[in-house]
Formats: sequence, structure tokens, C-alpha cells
Amino acid sequence: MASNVPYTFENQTEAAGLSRHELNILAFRSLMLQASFNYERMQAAGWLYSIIPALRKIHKNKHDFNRSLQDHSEFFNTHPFLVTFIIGVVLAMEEKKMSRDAIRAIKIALMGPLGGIGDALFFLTLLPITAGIGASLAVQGNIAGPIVFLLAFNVVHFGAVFGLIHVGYGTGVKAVTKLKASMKYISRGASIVGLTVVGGLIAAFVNFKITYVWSMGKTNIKVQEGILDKIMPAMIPLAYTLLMYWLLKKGWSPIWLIVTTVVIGLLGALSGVM
Amino acid sequence: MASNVPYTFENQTEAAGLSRHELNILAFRSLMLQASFNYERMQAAGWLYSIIPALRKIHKNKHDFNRSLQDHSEFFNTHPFLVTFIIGVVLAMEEKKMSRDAIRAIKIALMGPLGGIGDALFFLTLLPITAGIGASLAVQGNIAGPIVFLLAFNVVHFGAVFGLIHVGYGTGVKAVTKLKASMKYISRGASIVGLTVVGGLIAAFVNFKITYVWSMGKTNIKVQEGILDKIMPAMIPLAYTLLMYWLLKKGWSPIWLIVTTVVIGLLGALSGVM
Amino acid sequence: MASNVPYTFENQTEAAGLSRHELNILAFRSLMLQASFNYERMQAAGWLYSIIPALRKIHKNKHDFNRSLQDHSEFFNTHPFLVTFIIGVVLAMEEKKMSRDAIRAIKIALMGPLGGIGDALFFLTLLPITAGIGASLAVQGNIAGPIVFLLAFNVVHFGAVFGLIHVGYGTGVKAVTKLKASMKYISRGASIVGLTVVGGLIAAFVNFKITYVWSMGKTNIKVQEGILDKIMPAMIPLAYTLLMYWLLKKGWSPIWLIVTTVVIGLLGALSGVM
Amino acid sequence: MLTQALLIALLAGLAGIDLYVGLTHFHRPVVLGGLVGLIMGDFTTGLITGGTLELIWMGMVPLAGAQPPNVVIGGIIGTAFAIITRQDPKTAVGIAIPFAIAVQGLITLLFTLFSPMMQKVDAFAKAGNYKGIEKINYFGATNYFLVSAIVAFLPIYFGSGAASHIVSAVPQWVLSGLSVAGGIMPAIGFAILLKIMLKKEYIMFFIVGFVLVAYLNMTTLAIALIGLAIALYDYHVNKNKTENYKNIANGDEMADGI
Amino acid sequence: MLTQALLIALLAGLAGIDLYVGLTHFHRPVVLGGLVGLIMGDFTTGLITGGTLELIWMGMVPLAGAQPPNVVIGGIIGTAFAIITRQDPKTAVGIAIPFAIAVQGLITLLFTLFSPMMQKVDAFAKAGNYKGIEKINYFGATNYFLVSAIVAFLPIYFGSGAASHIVSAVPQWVLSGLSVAGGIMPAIGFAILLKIMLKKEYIMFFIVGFVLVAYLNMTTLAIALIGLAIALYDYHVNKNKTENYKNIANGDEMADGI
Amino acid sequence: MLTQALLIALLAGLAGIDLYVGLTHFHRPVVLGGLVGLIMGDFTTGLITGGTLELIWMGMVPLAGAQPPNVVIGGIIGTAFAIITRQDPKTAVGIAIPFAIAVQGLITLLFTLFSPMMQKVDAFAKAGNYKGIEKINYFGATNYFLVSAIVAFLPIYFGSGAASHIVSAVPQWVLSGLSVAGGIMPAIGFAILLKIMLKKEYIMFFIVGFVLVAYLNMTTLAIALIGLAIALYDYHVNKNKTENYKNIANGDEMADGI
Ligand SMILES: OC[C@H]1O[C@H](O)[C@@H](O)[C@@H](O)[C@@H]1O
Ligand SMILES: OC[C@H]1O[C@H](O)[C@@H](O)[C@@H](O)[C@@H]1O
Ligand SMILES: OC[C@H]1O[C@H](O)[C@@H](O)[C@@H](O)[C@@H]1O
Repeated sequence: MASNVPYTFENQTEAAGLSRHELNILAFRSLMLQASFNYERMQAAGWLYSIIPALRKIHKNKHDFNRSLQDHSEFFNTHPFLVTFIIGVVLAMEEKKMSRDAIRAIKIALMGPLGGIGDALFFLTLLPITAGIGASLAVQGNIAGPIVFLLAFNVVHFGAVFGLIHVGYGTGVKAVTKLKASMKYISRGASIVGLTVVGGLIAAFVNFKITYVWSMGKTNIKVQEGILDKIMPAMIPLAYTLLMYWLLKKGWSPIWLIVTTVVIGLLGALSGVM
Repeated sequence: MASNVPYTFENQTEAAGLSRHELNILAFRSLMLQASFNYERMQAAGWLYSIIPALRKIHKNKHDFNRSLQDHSEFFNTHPFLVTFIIGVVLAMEEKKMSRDAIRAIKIALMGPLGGIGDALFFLTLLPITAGIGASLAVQGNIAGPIVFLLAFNVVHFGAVFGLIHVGYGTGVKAVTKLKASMKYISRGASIVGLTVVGGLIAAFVNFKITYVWSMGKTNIKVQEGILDKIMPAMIPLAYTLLMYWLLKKGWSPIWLIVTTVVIGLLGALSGVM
Repeated sequence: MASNVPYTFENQTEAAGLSRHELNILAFRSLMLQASFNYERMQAAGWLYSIIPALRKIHKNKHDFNRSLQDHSEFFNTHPFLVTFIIGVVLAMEEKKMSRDAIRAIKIALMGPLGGIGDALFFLTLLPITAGIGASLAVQGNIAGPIVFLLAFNVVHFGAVFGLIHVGYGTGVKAVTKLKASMKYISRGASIVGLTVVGGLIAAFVNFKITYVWSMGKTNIKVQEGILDKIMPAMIPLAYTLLMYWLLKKGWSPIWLIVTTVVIGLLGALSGVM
Repeated sequence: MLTQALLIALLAGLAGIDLYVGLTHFHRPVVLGGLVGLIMGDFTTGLITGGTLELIWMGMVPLAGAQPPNVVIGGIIGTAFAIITRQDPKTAVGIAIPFAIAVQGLITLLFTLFSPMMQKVDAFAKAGNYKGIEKINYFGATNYFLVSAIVAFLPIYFGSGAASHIVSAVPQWVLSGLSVAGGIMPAIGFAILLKIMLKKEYIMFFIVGFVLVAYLNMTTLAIALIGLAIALYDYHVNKNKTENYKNIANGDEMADGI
Repeated sequence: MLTQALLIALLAGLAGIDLYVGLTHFHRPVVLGGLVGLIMGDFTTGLITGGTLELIWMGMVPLAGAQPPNVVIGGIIGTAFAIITRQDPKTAVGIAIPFAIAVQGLITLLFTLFSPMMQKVDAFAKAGNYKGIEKINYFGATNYFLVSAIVAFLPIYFGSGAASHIVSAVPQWVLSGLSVAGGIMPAIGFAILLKIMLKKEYIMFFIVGFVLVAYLNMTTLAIALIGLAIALYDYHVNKNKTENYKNIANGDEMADGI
Repeated sequence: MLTQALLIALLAGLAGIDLYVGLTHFHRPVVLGGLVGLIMGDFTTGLITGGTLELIWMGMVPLAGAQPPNVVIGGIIGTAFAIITRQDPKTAVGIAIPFAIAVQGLITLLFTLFSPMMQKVDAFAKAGNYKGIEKINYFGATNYFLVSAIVAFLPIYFGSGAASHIVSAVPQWVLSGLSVAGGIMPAIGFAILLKIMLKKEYIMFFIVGFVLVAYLNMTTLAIALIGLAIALYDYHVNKNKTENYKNIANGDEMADGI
């Protein structure tokens, strides 16, 4: 996991701490996390953008600052609502001039689980609930629909973004080693919740139904209701998702999967099967 | 856990065993367990009442008897249908003139879990089932309703009260140490069942519904069905119970919680919200 | 577990391996597994029948061959769709001239769990699903019913029979000791799945309903819907199965249980209770 | 009316005892309903009203010392008024609720006021005066009788006229507010149970129980069975763990159990 | 009629074998129905009756040697009678039940009577006479053929007249009693499975499966998936445990796995 | 029309940014609907159409970088067309789908084309030129604005006539095929999540989640709670295990915790 030539900061003095206000500014900048999203490094440049003011304050030594910028331009991807927790932890470590390897290890260990769990909890749980309520008001022509949605959603959203940076920074300063020890547990716990939710979401959100009706003589069998649903509800959504998963592991890119899916949809509609 | 000046019985000879008949009398007396219920020591005096004949038989030495009476007038609270199990165990230990500390430790270790589990299983499971059947007969004017209820309920009730005293006494004589070792497991198991049940009971038995209908122009939204139930069914009952829990931990007395609840009910009705 | 006079093969040279074709012939012969089913040794003679060609090839020494035939005529019972896995493993061991005890231990360790799990998964899951779909086509007069059923069912059936013999043989050659070590886990896992399924099947497939309607004056209470189902759905099927289980443990033979059940059915119908 | 009121008071007194002492649960509305009906001369109406009240008040049981609205008084007065005023049982509940909540308060007060008695128990214990301790218990039980009997007696004795007069003087929102409060009240009992039983390491079981009932409407028995299954599994996991530790400590091989 | 009866007997014989040998499951009513229909000259009625019987007899499979009412005979005779008597399929089941239960008894008897044959197997094994062992198996399979063929032949040959005569002579309660017994019968198979599989430390899984189906009506596949998930979890818990023991024993650091 | 088209383009551009930057989620159809309505002069229709689209497109969120059909363009064009053509909201969805899928493709392309920019970031980092890095980010955000604004502008500007002309020229099966594809699309996002999160030792949790929703229709929140309960249990099992190891290693007695 270590880079070949371990870099040590020229200036080893611990930097002065970041104020609450400074942390809040970082949290605000983190809203830009995905401004330069791309398939090579995903949120790397956005991550850099978020933490630049802090790095400038911590590393007055120019070499150290440049080095730090370089380190933080590596591949990065996590959930945008949870990124500030990582920012907090990482900056606490930078401040203490901890080893580059330790910092990178923590960053990598945190970004994966927080990405999955964030998607599951915010985009796939919070969003459907709040937008669902909003929409059910809106379809009745009630202007409260979008308002209730925006308020409810963003109380959690900004609560997380502006709250977690302080939590992360506090954790990082107090107990980085302890965090690393418990990372295994946090990561496992997050995976458990995340995978339970994803398993459910496939059944709930992938909409793949066979509309074909099988006629033999006087008999009409609805293939979806009469056969597939009897074997297992949501069987095709599950099978299709696992197929996509398998193709991804075989090295297919998401773009091809999208194209394939569009073709399948068109063929399905053309043949009247879906 | 030990008292400051450990008391040892003057008469250290093991007492003669209690007969089945004597145990049954104790079980019968335990029906008085809550006769002198109060918020300082709860069932302490009733517990004492239940075991007096046995203590008299075991401790012929007057000092020992008085001491034992004093020990057993401490705070005590458990489920009245399960108390005889504790009586059995404790008297087996008294009989063997075991250390006061050991006896007290067992008593305390048993009373908590048995209290919770008994409430969950007898008052919140057995009672609703049997009374539910009885009531569904009664509302049809069928006299079998109360009879079926009383029979079904009390077969279990008296079965537990008169059965467990022998089980407890047998366990106590044979394997007090083993019991203590496994107490941790029993207590944990009981907590698991109890908390699972209590979690469910909140959803089932706390009846807290918002009847308010939100009108904006032509739109009418039933707040309970249209919003709250969509977020999570039984959300308000859960929230209110957790609020009560939190207030209890803050030191509020149950009396104040009752008063608060009455006030909330009145305000809710007055404002038409509930 | 060992027999009294441990037998060692006279010819200790490892035999030549079995070809894919030879294994397939064994799998085919295993279809006869239950040809000579009986209550003393169940599938013992059918098991012998299945593996005879392989034993003849492995044990050219006549004593060894006879001895092997004798060993394999012991009590045997497992699920007929999974037996070829055991055949594969056992023959790999025979081939290596492993100890009689090891071979027998593996055979016994495998047959129980595979029996239960096979019944649960093939007879009680696969069959109801495929036959259910087939039947729901057939009742509409659609000839596809039986055809779909036979195809779907037997793809799995013959897939298992002809597939598992190679899996078993491969496992056996490579890692008999490892298998033995993990047998405990496999057996436990199979028991967990099996018992979960059996618990559910009792509720699903045991059809035991009280049709009695209890009349008192103007009141009519359907005992099944009005009382029993309120206590617990499928209560009688569960109770009856546990009764049968208890009688079996008491030493009753299944034949008597069948007779008892017929008598109960007749009495139930005669009295109008069931 | 006096005879009836006295009989009702007697019944209420005994049921008031049974709520804490004896616990045969003949004090539940499903039983009291018919008995009140017998006294008031209309058994069937009593039976039906009692059944109706039972179905509404199912979760109202004393948990860990917390008192819910008093089902004895609620059941007796509710049924009596249903018979006297010939009202529909559901309406009778409305009338019974203020009394049930008032007695809930009284009993809670009684349990508080009885606390000083414990000094006496200490003194008797020190002196070995076991008869004294017994008498305190008989005294306690008597209180239950008196509270219930008196509260039940008054409204019956002063008659439906006076009672419905009083009740109709009370604004409707107060009655329905008390009824709402009654429905919420079990939360307090559950909160007290939680305070006793809930540790951080048990929260997950609480969540499971809640989700299964809130979303799947499972019955309490089903939940108890699921809880039992989890507890058994947990026990085996922990037990094997412990045994293995011992084996390791003793240098033994791994236990067969796992 | 003779030709038909012979063809039916042949079909029954082959299906009787398939129930134990081959196990392609063409012996299930859903398949036999149509085949009986072909022989009796009314394919569609046969198909429909077979489907109907299948849906009723879904749980009737031989488990751990326990025989449920015989679906081969039940399916064949039920379908044949439905065609002959032009009765509604549900009624045909009623007629088929006594035969299905009778053959259940016969097969159970056959499995008992065949036990002494095992002495012969022992002798052949000792002598290395593998051909003898093979013959015993062929003999066993032949028995299945004969029992099923004969029992199916007779009622068809002697005709619907005689059969319905006999059946109508049987009081109604006997028919419906046998039908009730047939519905309960799978309990015996499950009890035998339990005797084999159930240990004290597995009771919780049994409870979970029962509760999920009894209260939530989950299908067998769903239950099997839940069971699988539990088993996988349990496996990982135990495996990690073991690996850690080894690590401790070897003085290693904690395994990454946990 | 020009003013409207420009306003719509502005709205689309800002929402296009919000989809990735800011994430207040005012870009969801439930909010955009009403805003488009305001611009087009029919607020209520806009609101209702937006709500309808929201309910259909609930699972369409970007997961782990995978783009679903673009809800910004889908929401804006769907609503605008619903107002212009006075069609029922459900039909409007049909018209919006091809645009939503086209923009999904465009954005995916953009994310691919932006990759080479990372060389620039590296150079700036080496040189300590943090201003340069910031500019790259502003440039990225601008792209989002442009893509969305332009794609939204054209069909509105060229009017419902041209648009419905084009759309009606497209065969019906293409429209419904794209709609089917849109419904399936979330599978790709989930597959990517699985690729990141799924290890062999976690399969059981995935199964549990699937079964609970597929068979019992539990909501996502319920599933998340169940997952949380399992995770907490698992944590305590593992933690206790570890603590006990330590205790054994230190020769201590067993921890109280288990
Ligand atoms: O909780 C145990 C126990 O506590 C108190 O003694 C009373 O509330 C009882 O009803 C209850 O059973
Ligand atoms: O239980 C395993 C196995 O036992 C016996 O051999 C028969 O009942 C089979 O049908 C069953 O599969
Ligand atoms: O999966 C984490 C994260 O990955 C990418 O950055 C985007 O798809 C985000 O929407 C997502 O939250």
C-alpha cells in the first residue's frame, strides 16, 4: 500500500488547528465535489478543490504543500453527503504531519463503505421517502409538495454535510489509531446495511416485466403473473441485475451495459414481449 | 455488592428440607406479593410475606431469623407469576446457610430479567390472546367468553406459580453455582425475547394517531395516512415512547409522564389534531 | 465407529482413475437406488447396485472386492438426486485404498444431511414450484402444462445426478481430509436450511382444519377461524406433527402413525369435527 | 339503587384487589361486564359491553409499577352506564374514561403514600415481629378494596341522572382528550420497561420487533417466537464460544460443538 | 374395456416404478392426467383432472422412507373415474382417495416384507456374486410395477358401474374421513424428517421457518432462501471463530477475517 | 416562445448543475414540475406532471458514477410538453423518455471525455498551482450547465409543433422500448454498487433484503432498519469475540460482556 519512496514532510511541526469557521468553509466547498467528475479519477479534483484552503494553512512549506496536492489528486470517490467526514479525519491527520501512507490508507478505507452506505441511505431511502411524500402532495396540485420535499431532504443533507466535518475532525484529532482499528467493523457494518438495502432495492426499483401473454387454443396465460411471479416475484429484475454484475466483472464498461439495455428495451417493445 | 460487615449465621447447620406441601403454601402466599406495593421498595414487603413460614422453619435461631427478615425487606420487584421460581431458589440457599451475599446476588440477578420477560409473555402476550378470544365470544353475547378466558389464562397462571416453586427449589438445591454461571445467559436470553416483544408491542398497543386533515384549496391530505404512515407506520407511537424513555432517564417520575400525557391528549382533542 | 478387526486391503496399490464415461454410467445406474428399498437397510442394495462396476474395476483382488461389497451393503439412505455426490467421493477414496473406517465415516456423515436437504429442496421446493406451474397450465386444458413441468423438473434432476458425480469424485481425489474437516460445517448448514424449510412446510402442507362450528343460542363461532387461527395460524398442523415426532421418538413405527391418522380422519369426519 | 350500588361496590372492591393480589384476572372487562350486567339486570348488554371494552383496552396492564388507566373502574362504570343509559357500548367507553384516568392517578398516589410504611417493615423485621409484617400486607390489600369500591359506588348511587348530568356538563373535547390520553398511556409502561431492560447492545432486537409489527402486522405471539429463536441462536453462539475458550486454555482440541 | 384396462395397468406399472426408480416424476398427476385421458379417449378432461389433483396433493412425497397416500394410483384412478363418470374433478378426488390410501398401506407393507431379502444380499456380497445383487434390485423394481398395475387394472376393468357401486355403498363419512386423513398425512413425513434432523441446537431455525409461513404466507422458495442466508451467516461466524483459535494457538495476530 | 425557451434553458442549466454540484435536489421532477409550470403559464399542470414523473422515476439516481436516464431533462421536457400539448401526464412521460436517455448518453460521454483533464490536474498539483485546479472545477460545472441548457432549449424553442412532429415520426415501439429500457436502467447502478460492495461473505444480507422486499413488499426504510439490526448484532458478536481473545491472551478471566 505504501508508495515506493516514502515522503516525509520537510516541516514536521504540527500545524495550528482549524477553526469551526474554517471547517464550515471546507464543508461548503465540498458541494463542488463532483464538479469535475470523470471516469478516470471520479471525484479526485473536486476533493482537492474542497480541501485546498486547509492544505494552504497547514503546509506553509512549499514543497510540503505541493506534495500534499499531488497525493490528494489520486482517484477518489465516495458519497457526496458523507465526504466531509473524511475531510475532517484526513485534515486532522495532515495537521499532525502524520505519515502519507497512514493518511492515504484511512482515505481509501473510508471512501468505499461510505460511498455505498450513502447511496443506499440517502439516494435510495431518504430520497424516495421525502420525494414520495412531496409527489403525493404535488399530484393533488398542492404547492406544499415540492416545499415539504426540499425542506425535509435538505435538513438531512446539509445536516450531514456541515455536521460530519466536525465529527470527523474531532475523531481524527483524538483517535486516529482507534479509528483505524475500528474501521474494519465500521466497514463491515456499513456493508451489511448497504447490501441488505441493495437487495431490497432491486426488487423495488428495477422495473422489468414481461407483458407477453401466451395463447394456446382457448388458453391465455400471462407469463409474468401466471408463471414468473409464481416462481419468484422480482425474478427478472434480480436475474438482470446479476447479469449486469457479471458482465461488469468480466470487464464490460457501464456504457456498454446502458447501450445493451436500450437495445433490449427496443427489442422487447418491438416483439411485444415486454 | 457485599454489605460492609458480612453477617454469618450463628447456626450454620443446614436446615431440614421443605416438603412439597410447604412449598405449595409459599406459592399460595405469593399471590399477596403486591398487597403492599409502593414506589420505595415495590414488592419488598409482599416478598417477605410470601416466605415468612419458610424462614421460620429454617432459622430457629432468633438472631438468624431477624437478620434474614431484614435482608429480605430490601427493594424487590419481579413478575408476580414468576416470583415463585426465585422463592424456590432463594430458600434452597437459605436452607444451606449460604452466604448472605450469594443469596442477595442471585435474588437481584433473577428479579430483573424475570420481571421484563414475565410482563412481555404473560401480560402482553398471554393476556391479549386469551382475553381477545374471550372478548370476541362475549361481544356476540356468548357467555362462554369470560369462562374460556378465565380458564385458559389461569391454567397458565397457576401452572406457573405452583410449578415454578418446585423447579426453582430443585435447581437451587442441586446447582446454585451452576445457576449463577448461567445467569448471564438466561438474563441475556430473556432480554432478547423481552426487547423484541416490547419493540413490537409499541407498534401494536400504543394508540397515537393524528386525525388532522390538511386542506389547501381543493386538496385534502390526511396527515396520518397520507404522510406519517408513508414515512413509517407506528412512527408517532415509537417516537412518543422513546420520548418518555428519555424523560425517565432524565429523572422524570412516571407520575409526571402520566400528567403530561393527559395534558397532551386534552390539547390534542381541543385543537382537533388528535 | 471402527469395526472390531480393522480390514486392510491385500492389494494396497492405488487403482487407475475412473473415466468421465465410467462415472456417467454409475450416475445412470444410481437411478436404481431405491429399486430394493426396504425398512431394514433402505437403499443399501441399490447403493451397491450403483457402484458395482466401479468396485470391480478398482478391486481386481477377489478378497478385496468381496470385502468391499460387504462393507457397502450396510444401511444406507440419502436423497436419490444427491447420492451421486457421495458415490463420487467414496469411489475416489476406494481407489486410493483408504482405510475402511474413513470411507464409512464419510459415507455416514454425508448421507444424513444430504437426505434432509434433498427432500427439502427437491421434493418440497422444486417439485411444488414446477408442478404448480404445470398444473396451473393443465387445469386450463393447456398441453404445455405437463411438458413444461417435466422439462423444468428434470433439467435440475438430471443436472444434479450427472453433475454431482464429477464434483464428488473431484473433491474426493483432491481433498478428502479437507472434506472431512468441513463436513461439520456442511452438515450444520444443511441442517439449518433443512429445518427452516421443514418448519415452513408444516404450516404450508399439513392440511388439518377443524370445521366444527360452535353454536350457543344465537351465536355461531367457527372454531377454526374464530378461535384457533386467532391463537396461532397452523397451530393444529404444528401440534399434530410434533405429536407424531414424539411418538416416533417413543418408538412407534410409521405404519402405526399412518393407521392412527386414518382413524383420526374417519372419526373426525364421522363426528363432523373435521 | 342502593342495593345495586352496594353490590357494584363490592364487585369493584374485589376486582380492585384482584388487579394486584391474586391476579386471576377476573378484573378484566371481559369478565366484569357480565357480572355488572347480572347486578344491573341486563346480563347480555353487560357481556357485550365488557367484550367491547376489553378489545379496546388490551394493552392496559401494569408494567414495572407503571399504572395505565384503571381497567377495573373503567370496565365497571363503562358497563353500568351502558346499561343505565341504554347507550351503545362505544359511547359508554367515553363516559368511563375520565373515571379510569382518575383512578389511575389515585392508585399512583396510593403507591407513593404507602412508601413510608416501609419504615415500619424495617422495624418489625429487626424485632422479628413477622405478624406485624403480615398485617401491613393485609392493610395494603384493604386499601385496594376501599379505593375501588368507593369510586365505583358513588356514581352508581347518585344515579345515571346525576352522572350523565355531570358528564354532559364536561365539554366533549375533555372526554375525547382523556380517551386519546388513555390510548397513548401504555407508552409510559413500555418506556419504564425499556429503562429497565434496554442496554446499548440490545437495541437491534428492539428494532426487529418493532419493524415486524409495524410493517408486517405480526401478532405478539409471532414476535415472541421470533425473539425466542434469536435468543436461542445467540445462546448457542455464546456458549460454544465459551467452551472453546476453555478448551484452548486447557490445550484441548476444538470442541465438537461448533 | 379390457384394452383400456390393460393400457391403464401398463401406465400405472411404469409410473409405479418411476415413483422410486428413475424419478423423472412423470408419475405425478399433472402428467398422468393427460396420459390417462388419451387412453380413455378424452384427453382434455384428463389433463384438467390431473392438474386439479396435482394442486391438491402437492405435499405428498416420500420423505425419509415414509409413504404418503399413493399419488400414482390416486392420480390414475381419480382421472379415469372423472372421465368415466363425467363427474367434476373435485368429486373424482373423493373416489380416488380410498385407493390412494390403500396403496400407501400396501407399499409400506412391501417395504417391510422386503427386509428379509437383505440376508440374501449379505450372502451374495460375501461370495462376491454381484450378479445376484443386481437381480435382487431388478426383482424389487418389478414389484413396484406389479402392485401398481394390478391395483389400477381391477377397478377400471370391472368398470365404472361396479366401482361406483362399491363407492356409493361406502358411507360418505368414510370417504371424507379418508380425505381428511390424506390431508394430514404429510405430517408423518415431516415428523420423520424432524427425527433425523432436529437437534436441540437447531430448534430456532425450525421456529423461524414455521413463523414465516404460518404468519406471513411466504413460499417455500422464500423460506429456503432465508434458511440459506442464516446458514451462510452461521458458517462465517463459526469459521472465523475457528480461524482465530488457530491464530491464538499459534501466537499469531488476529486474523483479518473478523 | 424565445423568452420561455431561454428561461427553461436557464432552469435546466441550473438543475443540471444541481444534479452533481450542490445537490439540493431541486432538480427532481417534483420540484421542477411546478417551476416549468410557472414559466409556461400553467403552474398547476406543471406541479401535477412533476409529481407524476417523480413517482415513476424514483429509483433513478446516479450510483457509483453510473448514470440513469437523466431526470432533469426528462422532468423539464416531460412537463413542458404536457403543458404545450395538453396531454395527460402519463403520455408526457413517453415523450420525455427519449430525451432523458439521450442525455444519459451525453453525460456518460462527458465523464469519459473529461478524463484527460486529470493530466492537467497533476501538472497543477506538482506546480502548487491551486488556482488552476479550482478553475478546472469551475469549468466542469459549466459543462453541466451547457449540456442541460442546450438540450432543453432546442425542443422548446422549435416548439411543440416540430417536437410532436418528430416524436410522432418515431414509431411507437421505439418510444415504448425506450421507456422499458428506462425502467430497467437502475439495474446497472445496482450492479455497480454490488461490484464495489459484494464479497462472498456478505451474500446472505443481500438475499435477506431481496426476499423481504420481493415477498413481503417491505419499504426501503424497513429494510434499512432490518439491515441495521443485523449489523449491530454482528458487531457485538465480533467485538466480544475480539475482547475475549485479548483476555485469553492476557490470561485474564472471561469478559463480563458475553
Ligand atoms: O415489571 C414487573 C412487575 O412490576 C410491578 O411489580 C408491577 O407493575 C407488575 O405488574 C409487573 O409485572
Ligand atoms: O429422506 C431421504 C430419502 O429417504 C428415502 O430414501 C425416501 O423416502 C426418499 O424419497 C427420500 O428422499
Ligand atoms: O457511489 C458513490 C458516488 O459515486 C459517484 O460519485 C456518484 O455516482 C455519486 O452519485 C455516488 O454517490
